[in-house]
Amino acid sequence: MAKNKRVFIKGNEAVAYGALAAGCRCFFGYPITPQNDIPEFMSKAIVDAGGEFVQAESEVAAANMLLGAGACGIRAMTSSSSPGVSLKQEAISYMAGSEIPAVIVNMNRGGPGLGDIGPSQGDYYQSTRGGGHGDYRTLVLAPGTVQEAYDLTVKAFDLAFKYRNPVLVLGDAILGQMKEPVTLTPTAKVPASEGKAWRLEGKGKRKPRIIKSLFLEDGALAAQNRHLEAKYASMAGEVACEQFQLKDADLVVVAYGSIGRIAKTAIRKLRAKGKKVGLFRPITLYPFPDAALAKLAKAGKKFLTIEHNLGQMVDDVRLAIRGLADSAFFGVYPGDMPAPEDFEEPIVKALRRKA
Amino acid sequence: MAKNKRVFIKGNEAVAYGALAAGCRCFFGYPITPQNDIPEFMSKAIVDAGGEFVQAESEVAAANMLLGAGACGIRAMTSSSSPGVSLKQEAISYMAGSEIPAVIVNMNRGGPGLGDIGPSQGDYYQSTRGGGHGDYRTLVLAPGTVQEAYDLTVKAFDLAFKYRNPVLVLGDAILGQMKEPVTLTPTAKVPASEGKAWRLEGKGKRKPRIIKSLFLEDGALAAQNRHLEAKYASMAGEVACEQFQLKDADLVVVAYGSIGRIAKTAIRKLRAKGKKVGLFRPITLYPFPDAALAKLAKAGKKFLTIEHNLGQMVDDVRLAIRGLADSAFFGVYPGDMPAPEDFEEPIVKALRRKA
Amino acid sequence: MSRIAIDEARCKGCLLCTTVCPVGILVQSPRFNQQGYKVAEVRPEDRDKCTGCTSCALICPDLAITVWRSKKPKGGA
Amino acid sequence: MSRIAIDEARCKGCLLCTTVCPVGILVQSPRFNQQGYKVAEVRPEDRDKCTGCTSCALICPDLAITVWRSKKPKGGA
Amino acid sequence: MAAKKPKHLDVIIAGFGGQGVLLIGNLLAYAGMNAGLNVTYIPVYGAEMRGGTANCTVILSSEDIGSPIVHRPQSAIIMNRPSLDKFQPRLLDKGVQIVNSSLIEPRLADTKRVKSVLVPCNGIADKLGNSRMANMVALGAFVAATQIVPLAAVIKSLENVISASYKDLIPKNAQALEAGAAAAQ
Amino acid sequence: MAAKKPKHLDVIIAGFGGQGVLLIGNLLAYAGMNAGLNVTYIPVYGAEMRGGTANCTVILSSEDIGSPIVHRPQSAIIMNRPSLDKFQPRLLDKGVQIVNSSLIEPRLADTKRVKSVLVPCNGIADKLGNSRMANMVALGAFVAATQIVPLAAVIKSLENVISASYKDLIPKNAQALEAGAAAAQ
Amino acid sequence: MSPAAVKDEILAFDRPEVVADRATHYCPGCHHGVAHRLVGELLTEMGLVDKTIMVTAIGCSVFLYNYLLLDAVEAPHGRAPAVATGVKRSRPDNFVFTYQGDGDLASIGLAEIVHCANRGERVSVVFVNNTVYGMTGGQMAPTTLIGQKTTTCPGGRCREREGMPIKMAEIIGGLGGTVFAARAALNNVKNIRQAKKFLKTAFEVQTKGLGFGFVELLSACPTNWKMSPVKANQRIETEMIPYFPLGIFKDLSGEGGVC
Amino acid sequence: MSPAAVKDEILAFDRPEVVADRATHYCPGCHHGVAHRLVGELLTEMGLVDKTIMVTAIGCSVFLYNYLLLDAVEAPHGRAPAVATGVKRSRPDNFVFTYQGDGDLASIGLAEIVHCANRGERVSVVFVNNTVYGMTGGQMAPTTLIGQKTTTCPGGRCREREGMPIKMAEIIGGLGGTVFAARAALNNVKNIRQAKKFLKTAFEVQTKGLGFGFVELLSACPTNWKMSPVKANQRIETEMIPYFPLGIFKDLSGEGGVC
Ligand SMILES: Cc1ncc(C[n+]2csc(CCOP(=O)(O)OP(=O)(O)O)c2C)c(N)n1
Ligand SMILES: Cc1ncc(C[n+]2csc(CCOP(=O)(O)OP(=O)(O)O)c2C)c(N)n1
Ligand code: SF4
Ligand code: SF4
Ligand code: SF4
Ligand code: SF4
Ligand code: SF4
Ligand code: SF4
Ligand SMILES: [Mg+2]
Ligand SMILES: [Mg+2]
Repeated sequence: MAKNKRVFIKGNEAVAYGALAAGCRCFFGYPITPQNDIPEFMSKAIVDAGGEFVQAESEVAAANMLLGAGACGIRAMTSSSSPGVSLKQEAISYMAGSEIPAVIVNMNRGGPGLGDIGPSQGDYYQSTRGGGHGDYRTLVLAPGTVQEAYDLTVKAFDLAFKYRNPVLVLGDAILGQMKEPVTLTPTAKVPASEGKAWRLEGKGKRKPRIIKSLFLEDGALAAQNRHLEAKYASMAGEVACEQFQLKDADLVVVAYGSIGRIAKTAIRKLRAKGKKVGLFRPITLYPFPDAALAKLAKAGKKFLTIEHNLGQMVDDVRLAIRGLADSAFFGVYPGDMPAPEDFEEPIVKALRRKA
Repeated sequence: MAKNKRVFIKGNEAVAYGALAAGCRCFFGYPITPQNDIPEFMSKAIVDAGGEFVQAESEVAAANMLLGAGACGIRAMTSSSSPGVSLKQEAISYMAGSEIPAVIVNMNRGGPGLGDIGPSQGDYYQSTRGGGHGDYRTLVLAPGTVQEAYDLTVKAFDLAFKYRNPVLVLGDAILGQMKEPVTLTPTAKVPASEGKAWRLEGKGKRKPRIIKSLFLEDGALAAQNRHLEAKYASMAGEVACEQFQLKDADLVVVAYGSIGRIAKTAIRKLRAKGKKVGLFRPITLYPFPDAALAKLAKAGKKFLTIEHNLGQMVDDVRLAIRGLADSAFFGVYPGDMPAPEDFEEPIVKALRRKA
Repeated sequence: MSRIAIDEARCKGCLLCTTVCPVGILVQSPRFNQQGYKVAEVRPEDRDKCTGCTSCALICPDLAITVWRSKKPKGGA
Repeated sequence: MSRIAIDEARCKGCLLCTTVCPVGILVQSPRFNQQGYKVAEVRPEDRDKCTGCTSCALICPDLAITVWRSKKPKGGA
Repeated sequence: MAAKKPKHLDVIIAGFGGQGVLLIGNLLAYAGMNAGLNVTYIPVYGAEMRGGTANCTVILSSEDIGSPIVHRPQSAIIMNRPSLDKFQPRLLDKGVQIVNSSLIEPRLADTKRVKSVLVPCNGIADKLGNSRMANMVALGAFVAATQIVPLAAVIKSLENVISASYKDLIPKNAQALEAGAAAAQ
Repeated sequence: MAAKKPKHLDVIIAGFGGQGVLLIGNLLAYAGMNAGLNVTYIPVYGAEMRGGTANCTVILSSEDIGSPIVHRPQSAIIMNRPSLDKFQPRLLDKGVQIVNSSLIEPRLADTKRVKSVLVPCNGIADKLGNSRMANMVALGAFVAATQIVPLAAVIKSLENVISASYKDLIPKNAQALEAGAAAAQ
Repeated sequence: MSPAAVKDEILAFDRPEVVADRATHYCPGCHHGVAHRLVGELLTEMGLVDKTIMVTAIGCSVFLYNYLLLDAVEAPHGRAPAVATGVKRSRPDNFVFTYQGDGDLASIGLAEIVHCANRGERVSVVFVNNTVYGMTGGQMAPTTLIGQKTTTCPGGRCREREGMPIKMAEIIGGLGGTVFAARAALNNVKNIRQAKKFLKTAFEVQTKGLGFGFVELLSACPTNWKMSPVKANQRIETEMIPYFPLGIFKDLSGEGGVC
Repeated sequence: MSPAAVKDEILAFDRPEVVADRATHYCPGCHHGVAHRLVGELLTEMGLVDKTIMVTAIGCSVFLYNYLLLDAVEAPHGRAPAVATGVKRSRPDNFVFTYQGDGDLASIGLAEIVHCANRGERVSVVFVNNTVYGMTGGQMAPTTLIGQKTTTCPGGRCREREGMPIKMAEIIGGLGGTVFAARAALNNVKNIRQAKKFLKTAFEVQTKGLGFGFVELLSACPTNWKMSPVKANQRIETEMIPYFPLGIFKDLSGEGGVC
């Protein structure tokens, strides 16, 4: 790939480009709208790049192929959308439990059930709380632009290996289908030594390595959970967010992903009318940017969380600012397509509300 | 079953007895420790009672068999433990989305991944937030005694049909394996008319009925989500909790299920030493007993949440009392077996902490 | 006399019927329907050639064809 | 002379080896090992009957049996 | 629109599935990008995967773009009657729309609340020898009417949206764009 | 323990897999239940599903029972050496333990911090003609030593834990219980 | 809609009432419409309409309930046989069938169909094999033929990398619980008649309580094959049938099934 | 441990190094131990120990990594073939095998094994069929024989309700990507020798890059069959082999596989 080339591509394509730029070697997928561009693109591109593409028999299988590749210390990924991601939950829990690096993309569509194929943020809980069983966390990156879809996919691979942990890239049908110009970065050289300390490659002359999540010996599982807890805590430094016109704002609108950028337009319009509102857009959903929000709360600002669901991230906002402030909530129902106009009234209302 | 018979049985058996008492007609299961007593018992008992037992090929299949039976308006259930429940998430999302009544039992074991077969409360998030995709909620009942395992299983069927919604019974390896005396209630006569307004039974001379979660027409999915949201709100009246020695307590220990009863012993011991502590044990995890907690917070009490995980329900406690108080947290790591002794020090520490 | 009727609103112009008519009277018409499909037809002059064999109806994926058969043996109408 | 050695700590007393010995010298001993299993044995008087055929070792699920075969043809020792 | 103050234009382009509305949406976006603007493009993302109508939204702006979705657009390119019914009422007051008068009765175009530029796109394209280029005619007209990007930038961007194997069609498309621009003057 | 003040006793019963410790745990629990007490029973729930040691915890109480799990029990029935090593140190000060002196060297039993009742369970059972009833001997001794339920209640509860097809064994088991009780006096 | 019947005419072919009188969303020449009609005709002829519970799958036929006017439940992708098991066990007196595509049945739902058949559930399965994921835009299916280009095997399916197309009727026919398994095609009148005969046997196997019945229908997806409907029908004859032979792979319907 | 070798003796049978020198957790007479040893011997003899990546499954053999000293990854229940696919695609030069039980492979993991075989993944599968879920306490498996009592079919498996035991070697043998599929038994010396031969061919099919190799091993679970080990071995002969015939169901190893 040429250096810093600029292309005009869909969010789905940006994810695929990002994966290739990050040195992704294996892609395991299963068709589902609205992310089909990713496997379709990969079925040729990753093979051309010398990697492997497998259309798995199901999302369950795709996630488990990913588990196998990750255990080998290979950069690998899978992508899907909501119902398909539900099917991956057991494997994600296993990957977290056995500390396998992996990148999982979810282009969130409307639910519950089969729902529709439009955008939604209904999978926030599943993504950030672990839809699978047990105590585990995945890093969750929520791009708001096609450029971010690219950049954060690249970053997802780095984080996955840095923490030996699954990383989720959480977009939606809007991000997947929209096109924007994207500046491509040069393809990373994955160091040959990546994962050398733990990856499987045949034992050779060293001791055998076992990658597993079963811990039956007395105290072993507790120790593993303690270790994982410390690891999750250590991820706090990875928080990222966009803060837009917050300095003098009376009201902080908290919104992520596509909804964040739609809210931004609403905020611009309201600023033009003299309303003191700003945007806080979490880019990492886990770790959640608690501290930055708490700082804003300490400064006495009000909060409104806007999501494309019935209210999920608002829990994290409220927890982040607890004891300091509370957050109002405005939700667009999955199935409806939100536009900036829809947010103006709720924002004005929240602005008027007593702190 | 004789009237009000008293038996000495395991929690797992109590669930099975409860299901039969509730008129459960179909059981779909797949073996997994620590809940195997349930399918094993059912494989004979439900057949003897004229019902159907199917050992499904997987948890995915079991959950979907349940979906089919529920769509027919038949009282049916499945049971599993953590990894198996992860595999059911897609189907649970579908059942919620298509408003199918169903009872799902999770005898929580240690995770993440394969983890161990000991007790854990690591699946609280998955159970209460929906591990599946989209905005949906299942009622979650968390028995703390074998009697409750029986009673709440009976209740689960009633609630499932009352709300046309999946209901989760969330126990753990302790509850599943321990024995206590249980008073059995007479088997309910399920009214032949149950679900008559919507169940599938062949169209006969009426219009066809369609049970589905796909809503592609403009606004249809949003309308369904709005409808579901209202339904979830209407469940608030089902909240249940145990309050033990809270009147004069300075500190409220919040704990559910087996941990709740273990905490109770610790509290008794501390009361004997003159410590003013009490127990708040949520019995419904969804709907969560927010209001009762808020009332205690308003009374100026301090809070300590104890769980057998890294901290999950504590989010709900903090959200319930936000603006009024905060909750400390003490977690036993899954993999460790908690005993009352372990809780005394954290409770005393929380009691000393400034409000 | 046997005959068919094509529901032009339903026809999607796939032309499968044209491949099975034993007497070759089904052809593409020059007409587009509201869905934008160029529908199939039996030209007026061919109408009485229909044998009522129902082949066209059997292969039509859109149930656009209804067939009537004369009660008498074919030549009797 | 061929012979076998049974690792009594490993033997689980399943007796599968006793069913395959062509010369029938493997039998249950009266001894329990630490795991509580009644181990198999070749009685001292039968030791030199072993042909070194390895059947017992092949069927032993617990790798409790080691077999040595004499280098010379059987009768030569 | 003046050249020096911040530029911002959003447009909904709508028509039948086969009319090439997504293609000109892409082309306009490329032109904007090549002209140094920020751009977003999003196709309608509806239930029906097959047949029916199609539309897309393109935003061009000298500032960074928030929402890629616009409920009430500043401008529109309307290629058929159902699209007019749907989007004309949503157009902002004083918005600009190109209306394909080959397929839409001119009297249906609002000329009071908004500025309607009637262009017989199919007719003009037919005259150029290929009625399939009606979409290019419409885009040419749009660019002329809004001045959001120079026509030359659009023509130059044709190579971005027309695949290599159809390169020989570029001059014809350029002609159609020009004819559309001329018709909108 | 006095009869009138609130009763509460927890016990850990431990031994080899085949020694029937879960059976006497159940029996004790039934006896408690039949005597009108609240009871809980929980088997050890460990990693190994096959072989090895087994233990269970039984709690009997006139109040409702909180934790079914006890780390430091008031009493214990110790059927073999590994169980002594594991549970004797955990016994509360002044706790009571029945120690199966047939399999455990008597000198290993702590007689200072706790009260140890040494009973040659296998020996006594052997004398009664069935060494498999060592567990019943131990339970008989335990009931006699703690007085938590009347021995008669335990004997009466045998029918709850011995399946119908083995009913003829009940008298033998009762005998073993009685012999144990006698040995503990 | 149809001109009124003339005297001395009999209606030789018309839509059965159970088939909704409405346009479908299918592409021109798509065989789902044919399959729907056959099912609708048989349910009518066999008097099963009123007591049928239909289990729909996810695929282009996801709106089946809009076209066949029956009680219906929508199964998650691939899981229709499990859902049907739940339905049939709940309502043994009802007639229960699933209608599934090749992505649904042979890929993600393979375990479910095999075990449903192997258990001998008293349900019928209508399997529409069009060698491609129609609904999601033409990706490779387990039944995609060698050399066939799809959006996820753009160079054509390659035996070395993606294996051979899977023969479901044969696999299902090999299972213990199966009473009837057959394959037909929907590309010409003769094959359509055979398809109906097979479906009838499969349905009867259920109404007689014998066991599991399965019919694979080779079907065209002109859109994703990027062919005209007429060409697509020819492809079935020249490419599909040679690899997927038509016929009956198991028939115990005369022998009292597996009971 | 073994007495020191005496002069003029050769060691005719000893534990290969790759098999850990430790007691297993298996019940007396459990055939997992035999299967482990055969695999360990072959990997040693074929020089594959250093480059093997083993994919373990959930079942009684879940601790396989404690007994075979190899690089290993633990797959979720049933998914070992998918995990192995990921491993092999990542490390094509390594030797990759899965070791799975009948509940794992033939029930929950059916779709994964069939598609792994059908894709012709260059992996080897060791399938231990003991007709029961051993680890979880003896529930019915898809391979449980008719009449066999288990904890979830306490009256014995019934054809009418639970269907027929599934024949995996035959099913796998019927798939396009399979190069070798066979069934052996571990109940006597002759059969054990045959098992080793079959495993060797299956492994060679991978080392030669030909495709997918599969060996089913009929094995005893005395504990859940509630039989002595000796009786259990007899049961294999008298009940299992008559239903699950031994032999090779597909062998293209001489024909260059599926490439
Ligand atoms: C769990 C899940 N994965 C993927 C999808 C997306 N999906 C919808 S239909 C379909 C495949 C359809 O193909 P097929 O079954 O062959 O039916 P056809 O459309 O060809 O008739 C897929 C993959 C889904 N809805 N759910
Ligand atoms: C998703 C999931 N479901 C169920 C289980 C429980 N489980 C563990 S092993 C096993 C079956 C083992 O049977 P088999 O594969 O035949 O192996 P065996 O023990 O007989 O060797 C099951 C169901 C699990 N660990 N994960
Ligand atoms: S009924 Fe037969 S003859 Fe008549 S038009 Fe149709 S195919 Fe032709
Ligand atoms: S087969 Fe039907 S849809 Fe196709 S052209 Fe003929 S009448 Fe029209
Ligand atoms: S090696 Fe052969 S002869 Fe010697 S003990 Fe073993 S089975 Fe018997
Ligand atoms: S086969 Fe092995 S384990 Fe079994 S009795 Fe013989 S030596 Fe012992
Ligand atoms: S995409 Fe294919 S299967 Fe789907 S409706 Fe169109 S032709 Fe039919
Ligand atoms: S339960 Fe069965 S399979 Fe498991 S170790 Fe014991 S004998 Fe072997
Ligand atoms: Mg298909
Ligand atoms: Mg097994």
